[in-house]
Amino acid sequence: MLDQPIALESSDSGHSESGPSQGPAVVRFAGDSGDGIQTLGSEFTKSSALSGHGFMTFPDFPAEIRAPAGTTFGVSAFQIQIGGDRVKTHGDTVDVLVALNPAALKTNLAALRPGGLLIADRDAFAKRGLEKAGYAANPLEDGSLDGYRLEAIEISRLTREAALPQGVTKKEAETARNFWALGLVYWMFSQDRAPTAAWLTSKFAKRPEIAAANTAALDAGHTYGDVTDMAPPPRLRAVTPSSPRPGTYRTLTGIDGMVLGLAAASALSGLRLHYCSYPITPASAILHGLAKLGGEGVATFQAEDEIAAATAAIGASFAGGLGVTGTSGPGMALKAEALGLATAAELPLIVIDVQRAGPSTGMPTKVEQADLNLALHGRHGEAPLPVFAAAGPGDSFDTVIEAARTAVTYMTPVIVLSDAYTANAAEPWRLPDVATLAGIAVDRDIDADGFHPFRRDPESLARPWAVPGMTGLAHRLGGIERSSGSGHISYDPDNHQEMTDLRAAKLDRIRAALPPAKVSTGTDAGRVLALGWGSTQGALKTAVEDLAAEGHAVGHLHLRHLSPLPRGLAEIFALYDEVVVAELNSGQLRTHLQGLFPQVSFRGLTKVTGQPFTVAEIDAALREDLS
Amino acid sequence: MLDQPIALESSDSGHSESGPSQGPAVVRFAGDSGDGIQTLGSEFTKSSALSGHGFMTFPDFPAEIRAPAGTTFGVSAFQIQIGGDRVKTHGDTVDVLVALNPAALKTNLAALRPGGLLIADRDAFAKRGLEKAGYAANPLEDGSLDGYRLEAIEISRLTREAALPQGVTKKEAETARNFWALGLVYWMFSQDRAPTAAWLTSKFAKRPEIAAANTAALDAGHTYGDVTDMAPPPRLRAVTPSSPRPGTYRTLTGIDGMVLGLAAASALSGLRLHYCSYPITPASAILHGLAKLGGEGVATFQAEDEIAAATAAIGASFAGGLGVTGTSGPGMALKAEALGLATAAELPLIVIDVQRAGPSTGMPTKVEQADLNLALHGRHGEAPLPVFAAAGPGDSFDTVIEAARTAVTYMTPVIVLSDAYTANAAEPWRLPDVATLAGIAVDRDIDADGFHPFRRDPESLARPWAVPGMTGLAHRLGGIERSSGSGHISYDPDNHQEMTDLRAAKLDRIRAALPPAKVSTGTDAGRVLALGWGSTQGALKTAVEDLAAEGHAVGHLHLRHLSPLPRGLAEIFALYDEVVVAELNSGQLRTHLQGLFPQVSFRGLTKVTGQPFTVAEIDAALREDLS
Amino acid sequence: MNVMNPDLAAPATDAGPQLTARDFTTDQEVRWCPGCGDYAILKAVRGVLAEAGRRPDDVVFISGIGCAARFPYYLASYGFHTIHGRAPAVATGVKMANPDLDVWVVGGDGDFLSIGGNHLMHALRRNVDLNLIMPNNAVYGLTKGQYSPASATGMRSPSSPGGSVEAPVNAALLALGAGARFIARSADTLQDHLPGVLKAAQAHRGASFVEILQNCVVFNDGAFEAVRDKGLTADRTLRLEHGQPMIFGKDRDKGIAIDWQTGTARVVPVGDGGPVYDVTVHDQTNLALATILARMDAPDLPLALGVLYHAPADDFTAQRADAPGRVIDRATLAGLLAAGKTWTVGEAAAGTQT
Amino acid sequence: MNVMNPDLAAPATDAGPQLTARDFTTDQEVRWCPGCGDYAILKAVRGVLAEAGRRPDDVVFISGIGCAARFPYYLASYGFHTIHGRAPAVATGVKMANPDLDVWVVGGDGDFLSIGGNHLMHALRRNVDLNLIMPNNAVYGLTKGQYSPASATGMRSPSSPGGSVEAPVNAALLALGAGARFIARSADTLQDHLPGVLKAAQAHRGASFVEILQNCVVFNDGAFEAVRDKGLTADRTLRLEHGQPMIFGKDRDKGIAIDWQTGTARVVPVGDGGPVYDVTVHDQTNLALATILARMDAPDLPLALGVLYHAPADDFTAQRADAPGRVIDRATLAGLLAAGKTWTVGEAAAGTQT
Ligand SMILES: Cc1ncc(C[n+]2csc(CCOP(=O)(O)OP(=O)(O)O)c2C)c(N)n1
Ligand SMILES: Cc1ncc(C[n+]2csc(CCOP(=O)(O)OP(=O)(O)O)c2C)c(N)n1
Ligand code: SF4
Ligand code: SF4
Ligand SMILES: [Mg+2]
Ligand SMILES: [Mg+2]
Repeated sequence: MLDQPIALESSDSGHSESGPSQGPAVVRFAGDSGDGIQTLGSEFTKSSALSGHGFMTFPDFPAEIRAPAGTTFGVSAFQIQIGGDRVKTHGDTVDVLVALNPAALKTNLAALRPGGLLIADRDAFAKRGLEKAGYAANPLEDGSLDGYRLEAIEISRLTREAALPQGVTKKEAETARNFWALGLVYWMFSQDRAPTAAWLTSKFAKRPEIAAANTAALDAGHTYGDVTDMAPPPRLRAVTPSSPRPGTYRTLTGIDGMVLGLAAASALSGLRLHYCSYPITPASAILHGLAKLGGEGVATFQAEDEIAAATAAIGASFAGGLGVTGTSGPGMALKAEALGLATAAELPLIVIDVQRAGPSTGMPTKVEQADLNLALHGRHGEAPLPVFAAAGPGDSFDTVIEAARTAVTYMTPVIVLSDAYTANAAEPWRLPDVATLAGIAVDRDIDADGFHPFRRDPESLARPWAVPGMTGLAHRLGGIERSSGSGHISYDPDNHQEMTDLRAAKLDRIRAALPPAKVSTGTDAGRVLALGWGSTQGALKTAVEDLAAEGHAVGHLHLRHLSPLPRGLAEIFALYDEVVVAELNSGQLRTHLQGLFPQVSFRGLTKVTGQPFTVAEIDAALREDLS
Repeated sequence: MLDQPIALESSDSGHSESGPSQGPAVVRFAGDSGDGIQTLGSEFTKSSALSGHGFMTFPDFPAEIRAPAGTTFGVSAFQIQIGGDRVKTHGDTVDVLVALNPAALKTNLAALRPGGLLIADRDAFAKRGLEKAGYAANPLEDGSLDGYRLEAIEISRLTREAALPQGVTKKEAETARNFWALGLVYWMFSQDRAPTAAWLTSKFAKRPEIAAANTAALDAGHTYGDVTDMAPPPRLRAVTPSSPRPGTYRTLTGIDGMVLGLAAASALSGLRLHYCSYPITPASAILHGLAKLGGEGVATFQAEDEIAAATAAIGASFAGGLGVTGTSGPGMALKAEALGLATAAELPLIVIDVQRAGPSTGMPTKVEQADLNLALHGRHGEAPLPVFAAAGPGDSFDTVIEAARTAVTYMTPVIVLSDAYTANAAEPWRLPDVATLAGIAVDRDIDADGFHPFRRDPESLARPWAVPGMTGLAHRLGGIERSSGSGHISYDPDNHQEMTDLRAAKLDRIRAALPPAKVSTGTDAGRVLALGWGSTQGALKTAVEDLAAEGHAVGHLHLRHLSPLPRGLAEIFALYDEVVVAELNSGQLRTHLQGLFPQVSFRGLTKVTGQPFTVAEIDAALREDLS
Repeated sequence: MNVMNPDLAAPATDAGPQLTARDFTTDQEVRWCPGCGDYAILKAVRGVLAEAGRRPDDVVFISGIGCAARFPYYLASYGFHTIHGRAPAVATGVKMANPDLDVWVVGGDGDFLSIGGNHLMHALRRNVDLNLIMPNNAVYGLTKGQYSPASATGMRSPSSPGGSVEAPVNAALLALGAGARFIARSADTLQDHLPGVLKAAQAHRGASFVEILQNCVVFNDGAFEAVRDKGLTADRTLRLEHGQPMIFGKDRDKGIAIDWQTGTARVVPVGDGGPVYDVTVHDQTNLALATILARMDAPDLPLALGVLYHAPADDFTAQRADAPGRVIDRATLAGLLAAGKTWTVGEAAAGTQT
Repeated sequence: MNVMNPDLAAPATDAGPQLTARDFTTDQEVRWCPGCGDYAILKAVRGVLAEAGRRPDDVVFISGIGCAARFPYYLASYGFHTIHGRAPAVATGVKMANPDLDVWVVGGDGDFLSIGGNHLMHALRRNVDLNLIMPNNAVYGLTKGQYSPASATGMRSPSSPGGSVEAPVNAALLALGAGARFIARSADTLQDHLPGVLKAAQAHRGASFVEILQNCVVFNDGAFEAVRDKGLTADRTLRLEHGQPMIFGKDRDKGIAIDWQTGTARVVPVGDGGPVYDVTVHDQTNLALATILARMDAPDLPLALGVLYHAPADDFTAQRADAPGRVIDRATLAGLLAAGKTWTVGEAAAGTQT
C-alpha cells in the first residue's frame, strides 16, 4: 500500500517518447458530456491545490452543444498536471486516463503515454456503447490495449451497490460513478476527500440523499484502491509538493483573469466599467463573468453585433467611462473600422481578442495565435495602437490592468490578445494585496481656459479627456482628420503629416515607459533564444528550463508588449546565435520582428493544428538547433 | 509671334527650386466650382492629345458638394502636364496658372513656380470677391505677385463683349469666360480650337446661341494672345510632341481603367460580371461607370453596406458569376470578415480598394497608400490571398484583368489596390486589340464521378468550381474548417495544418507563374534601386530617368504583385547597395520587405500628407543617397 | 368570403421522377441536441422540397452561423454555410447570378434579427425572390444560451443573470415594417401546418419570410409551450386562413374581434352563445390587420399562425433591366473601349481625331 | 375629443439664465450647399435646444457620416462625428455611461436606413433614451447623389442610370416594425411645425424617431415639393393631432377616413357638403392606425406629418439594474478576488482551506 503521494518515476525521465516530464503527473478524465466530467475535474483540482500541488488544467469540451449520449463527438474531457512549482502546462502526455465509456476511450487513448494507467468502466463497454463509439470488438478484451496498464473495473455496478442504500433511485445511483472514479484517483494521489464531500453536502443541501449517494461512491472508489491488490502505477512515485510563495491562493482561468482584471482596472481608476460585447466562442465567457458583477458597479452591454459593441464602448469612453469590448477572431475582423475611429479620436478603449483557429469560422473552440497580424495591421490608413498579449490566466489579470492604464494615460485604444487555451486553462493564483495595487490616474482637472481637445500633454502626448457634462469644455470629435490642437476639420497636408507622426510618436512614448525586455529563463546568452508570446509561455519555459538544466546555452524571453516592443531587444538578440520564435500560427511575429531587426537570425517554430505546443515539440525543435 | 508649340526652356532645367522638369509644361486652371473648370480641363486635354502631346491630368475638386460661390473651399482646379513621351505625372510645379477669381488665386498660387505666368480675371478681383477669399488688399495691385509674371486681364468684360452679340443674356455671356481663358491658353500652346468648337456646337445643339457665345469667347481669347503685345512666357519654348506607338488612343482615368478592365475580364472569361458595392469616395465612380453598362451584360448591385456588397459578390461567385466588390479605406476595413470566408471557401472574388487618406474617415478625397498592411494582413486567422496594385490609369486595366485571371485560375479572392490619385488622374491610352487579348479559361468540365468540392488541381491547387444548377455536383461549402478533399466539417488537427499549408501553397503556385521581377528604368545595378508600387510610378520613373541620364547608378523597379512577390527580387536587390522604398504611407512595404529580405538594406521614402510625391522630392531623396 | 389562396396551390414541378425526402438527405450525421426542434423543421423542409419537385441541383440553401444555420449540411442540395448574419446578402448575390435557382435562406433569431437584421430588412424591402426561414428559439443556441433580441424581457441567461432588460423584437412586425410581402408563422412540431406554410412561401415570387417557433431543449426549453403542447395549442393559437373568420379553440368556440379604434384584438365567444358577426375575417392583404395579428400573444390572446400578410409585387431580379444571363462579348467590349473621344497615331506621329 | 398631448408641454428646464440659439452655435462655418434643407433643420434644432434650457455642456450630438451627419460641428454642445451608420450604437454607449445627458443622434437616410439600419432598429427596440433625427433627402448627398434606400423606385442616379428597381423603405413604418414608441415626421422648411415635433421628441423619455423631409438642392431637388411648396402643402399634407379628427386642406374641407376592412385611407369631403362623421380621429397610441398613416402618400393621399405614434414605455437605461454612476471599489474588488474556493500557504508550505 502506498502511504505517500505518487508521481512519475524520475528514473524513466529524460527524453523518451513520452517527453521530458520529470516530477509531475498528468491525469485525464473522459466521459460523455452528461457524465459530469468537468465537475470531477474541478473537484480534483481543488483537492490537488489543497494538497499543496502546483497545477495547470485544461477542459476539452465537445464542439456540439449536446451530442447524442455515447457518441465520440459528445465526449467531454478534463486534463490536469499536478506536481511542484514547475508545472506550467496541462501536460503533454497522460499518465492516468479515466475513460467512463467507449467513446471516451476512443477519442482520448492517443493522449495516454505508452505504459500509462488506463482506468475504464467495464460496465459501459457493452454492445450499444461499443457500437455508438464505432468499435467492432471490445477493446478491453481484444488485446489492443496491451501497451498500457489496463484496470477495467465494473465501476457502474460498484457505484450502484454503494449508492443505492442511500435511498436514491437506480438512475440516480448510477450517475454517481464519476465520484467513484474520483475516489479511486484520490486514493492514488493520497488526496483528501473531505473538501469534495463537503461540497457535495452543500451542493445537494435540498436533496441530502443525493449528496450521500455521491459521497458513498467517492468513498467506495477510494476503498477499492485501498483494499484490492491494485498495485500503484509502475511509473508513479512520490511527488514533491510545490513550495509556493506564502499567501492566499485560488484557481484562476484566463477568463477569470480577464474578468477580475477588468474589475480591478475599474476599481483602480475609479472609472465605471462598460463591457460591450456580442457573444462568440470563446470570448463570451468574459461577458458572462462580468454580467454576474452587475450589482457591484460593473456595466455590461450585449450589443446587436461586434460593430455595435465596439462603437458603444467608444461611446462609453467618450462619455467618461472605461469602454471595453471583447470578442474572438471573426468579431475582431468586424471591429477594424471602429478601432480606426478610436485611434483617430484618441479615446481610451480596451479591445480583447480571445483568439481561436481561423480563417473564417475555422475551429471556434480550438487555440491559435493567428490574429496577431490583424491586431498589428488590421486597420485602414496609418492607425497604430498598442497590442499586448496575456501569457496565461494570472498574466491576463496583470495584462488587462496594464492595458487600461496605458489606454487612459495615453488616450489610445489598446488591444489585448488572449486565446482559447489561456481562456480555459486554470492555474493556482496568489491573490494580490488589493490595497497595494497602484491606482490608475485619470486627469479630469482640465482648465477651460485655452482648452483645445487636441492640445497634448508634452510627455505622454495624450490629449485631454474632457467629458460631456463638464463645464466649459464642450467640443467636437470626429474621424475626419483634425487640426493638431484645435481639433477642427483639416485637410491641410502638413497637418496630416504632423498628426500621423504624432499618432506614431505616442507609441514611442509608451515604449519609453515600458520595462526593458528581459530573458526570464535559461542562460542570458548563448546558442538559442526561444522567443514567444501569449499562451505558449508554459511550454516554452518548461522546455528551456529542462534544456538549461542539461547545460545547454538556451534562454527564454516572453513578450507581453507586441506593439510597441520593449527596449533592449536588439541587445538581447545580439547575445544569441539564433532566435527561435515559437507561435501557433504560420510565423506572424517572426516575420514582423525580422522586418524590424534585419540583422538578427530568426527561425520560426510554428504549429497550426488548433492544439497548443507540447513541451516535447519545443524541446525537440530547440535541441535540433542546439546540436 | 510664336508659330510653334511652346514649353519650358531647357536652359533653366536641372535641379533648381522648381524641380527637374525639362521639356513638358504644366498648366493649372482654377476657379469657382460653378466656373466650369473641369470642362475647360477636359477640352484642353483633348486638344493636347490631338496635337500629339503626351499628358497626365489631375482634377482637384473641393471637398464640399457645393460651397458658397467665391469662397476658398469652393475652388475647383484642374492641372495638366503636356509634353513628350516622358510625361508621367501631372507635374510638380505649375508654369501657367489661370485664376478666375480671388479664392482660386489664394488656394493655388503656391503651386506656381517662381517666375511662372499667372493669368487672372481682373474683373473678378472686386471688393466682394476679395472679401470672400479673405484678401485685405487686391493682390493684383499690391505688389505681392512680383515674383511672377502677372497678366491681369479683364476677362469678364472681354468675354461679355465677344459673346453678347451672339444673342445671349448678359449672365449667359459672362459664363463663357472660362472659354475665353481657354482660347488664350490654346494660343500659347499653338493648339487647335476646332475640336472644342465642334464639341460646343453638339453640346448646345438645342441652344445654338450659347454655342456661338462660347465659341466667340474662345476665339476672342485666342485673338487676344495674337494681337496684344503679350510676349510668350519667358521660360516656355518649343515642346517636342511625343512620338507614341501607332494606334488609336483615348484619355483614360484610373476609374475608366478599372471599369473597362472589369468589362474586359467578363468578356474574356465569358463570366457575367457582378459588381457589388456601397458608395464611397473615391471608389463610387467605378460603380457609376459600370452601372452605365447595365444594358451591355454587366450587373451592378448597390448594397446596403460594404459587408453586404462583399458577401453578395461572394454569393454571385458561388453561383458561377464573376463576383467583384469595390470600396475605399473604411469600407475595406468592413470587408475583412467576408474576405476570410472567400479565402476559406476558395471562391474567386475581386476586391478593389481605391485607397484614400486615413485613419478613420481621414481625408476622403486625398491620396494615400496606407491600406497595404490591411490588404496583406487584415484578416483573422491565417488567410493569405494575392494583393496586386495598379500603377496608373492604363495599368488599372491590365491589373484588374490579371486579378480576374488569378482569381478564377486559382479559386481565390484577389485584392487590387488603387488610390485617389490614380483613380482621378488621366493619361493617353492606346486601345488594345480586343481580338488578341488572351481569354480567361473557366473550367466547368467537372466529372460528377468522384467529385469532391476540395479535391485540388495538382498544378494550381485550385478546387473545382462547381456551380448550383450543375447536375450531380451538389455540395456544401462553409467557413468552418473543411476536410481536405471531401470538404466535410473537420476539427482534425492534422487536417487543419494541411489546409493551412495548402492555402499558403496556393500563393507559391501563383508566384511561380508570375513574370520575374524586372528593373524597368535606369541602370540594372549600382548604388540605389528605387522601389515603388501603385500610383507613385510616374514620379519615380521620371526622377530615375533624369538621374540615370545624368549618369547616376540608379534603377527603378515597380511592383504590381505585392503578394505573392515576384521571383528574382533577392537577386536584383543584391545588385544595388541600397533599396529605397518610396510610398505614401509610413513605410508599410519597406517593413514588409525587410521581414522577407533581412540581408537587404532598405531605406524608406515616405510621405503622408494626402498629396502625391513630386518628382523633385524623389529626386532630392535619391540624390542624397547617391552622393 | 372564402377566397382561395392562389399561392397555396401546388407549385409547378419540373419534369422528372417523383422525388422523396431521401433525395434531399446528405450522408452527414445530424448534430443537433437530441430533442431539438430543428429536427422537425428539417423533416418538413425535406418533405416540401420533395413535393415541389425541383431537382436538388437547382436548390440552394444559404445560412449564416448558429444551430439553425447548420441546415445546409443536412440537405443534399447546393449549400453554403457562410458567416454570422450575412446569409440574406449572400443569397441576394446567388439569386442575381442565377435567378432560376430555388434559393432558401436559413438563420436563427440571432443570425436574422441581431447581427443580420439589416441584411434581412433589405432583402425583404428589395423583394428578392428568396425563401427566408427563421427557426426562432428566442435564444442564442450555438453560443450556449445568451438571450437574443427575440427573448422575452426578464429572461435570465449567462449574459443577463439578473434578467434581460430589453424589449423583444417581434419578427413578423419587423418584417412588415421592412416592407415584406409574404409573412408567415408556424412552429417546429406542427407537422400539419408547417409544410403548408413552407409551400406557400416557396410558391411566392419575391421574398417570403417565415418565422418558425422552435424549441431549444437545452437553453430555452418550453418557451413556446403554448404552440407545442398538444393539449394547449388549440386554445392558445389561431390558425389564419385568408377570407375566413378568425375562429379558434378546441371546440372552435372562440373568435377574434378587432377593435379598430384602438388597434387591438379581443377574444369573443362564437357559436351557441356568442354573436358570430363580431368575428373579424382574415384578409391577408390588410397590413394594418397584420400588425395587430403579429402582436397577439398570451396570456390574453392566441398566437397567430399561418400567413399573416401576403401582397405580391414584382420581385427584385425580375425588375433588373438586363437579361440575367447576358455576358458582355468582345465586340461590345471593343466598342466600349473606343467610346468617346479617340485619336489615331499613324506611323508619322501626327494625331488625327476620330 | 381634444386630448392635450402631455409631451408637447414645455419640458422642465434646469436653473440658469435663458439660453438662445446663439449659445448653441459654434464658430465653424456651416458648409452645406447654399439652399440645402439642413440649414433650416439646424435652425430649428438650435431654437429647441435654447428653449429646452439644458446647458450646452449637458447636451451631446452624435452622428455618423453624410451631409446631415455634419450637424455636431455646428452645435456648441459636446459632439462626436463618428463613422457611417454607427451613431445609434455610439449614442447607446454614451447614454449608458451618463444617462443624465440629453443625447441627440443625427443621420441621413443612408446613415440611418442603409448601413446603419440595424443599429437604428436595435436602439429603437431597446428604447434607449435618444432623440434620433433623420434628415431624409431620399438620396446619398455627401457621396454625390446615388439613390438611397429611401429613394423612389425608378430614381435615376449615378448608380441607377436606368432607374432604381428597388422599393423604398418607409422610415416611419420601419420604426414601427422595430418597436419604436415615438415616431414623428416633419419637414425642413416647416418652421411652424418642426420645432414642436422636435420638442415632443426631446420630452419623450425613450427612443424618439423623427423623420425630417429635407431638400437636397443638388441631387434630389424638389423630391418633397408637396411639403415645401407653400401653395401645395395645405392640400398635400395632413397635420396630425392626437384626439383630433384628421382634417386638412387649405380650406380644411378634406378629411381622412380609414377603411378598416382593407387597412387603407381615403379622402372624404368635410364641412358644408360632406359628412363629417366619416373622418377618423387620430389616436397616437393606435399602432395599426399609425401603419396606415405612415404609408399615406401622393397622388391620392396627403402625407401625414406630426406624431404618428406615441406609446411611452420604460426606457433602457432606467431599466438597467445597477446604479449608473456606481463604480466598483477596492473593498468589493478584494471580495471578488477571494470569492469561491481559496487556500492559504503559510511560511510552511502546507495548504489550508478557507
Ligand atoms: C461575427 C460573429 N459573431 C459572433 C459569432 C458567434 N455566434 C455564432 S452563432 C451565434 C448566435 C446563435 O443564435 P441564433 O442565430 O439564434 O441561432 P441558434 O443557435 O439559436 O439556432 C453567435 C452569436 C460568430 N460566429 N460570428
Ligand atoms: C463605411 C463607409 N461607407 C461608405 C461611406 C461613404 N458615405 C459617406 S456618407 C454616405 C451616405 C450619405 O447619405 P445620407 O446618409 O443619406 O446623408 P446625406 O449626405 O444625404 O445627408 C456614404 C455612402 C463612408 N464614409 N463610410
Ligand atoms: S442548443 Fe438548442 S437550438 Fe442548438 S441544437 Fe441544442 S436544442 Fe437545438
Ligand atoms: S449635397 Fe444635398 S444634402 Fe448635401 S449639403 Fe448639398 S444640398 Fe445639402
Ligand atoms: Mg436562436
Ligand atoms: Mg440622404
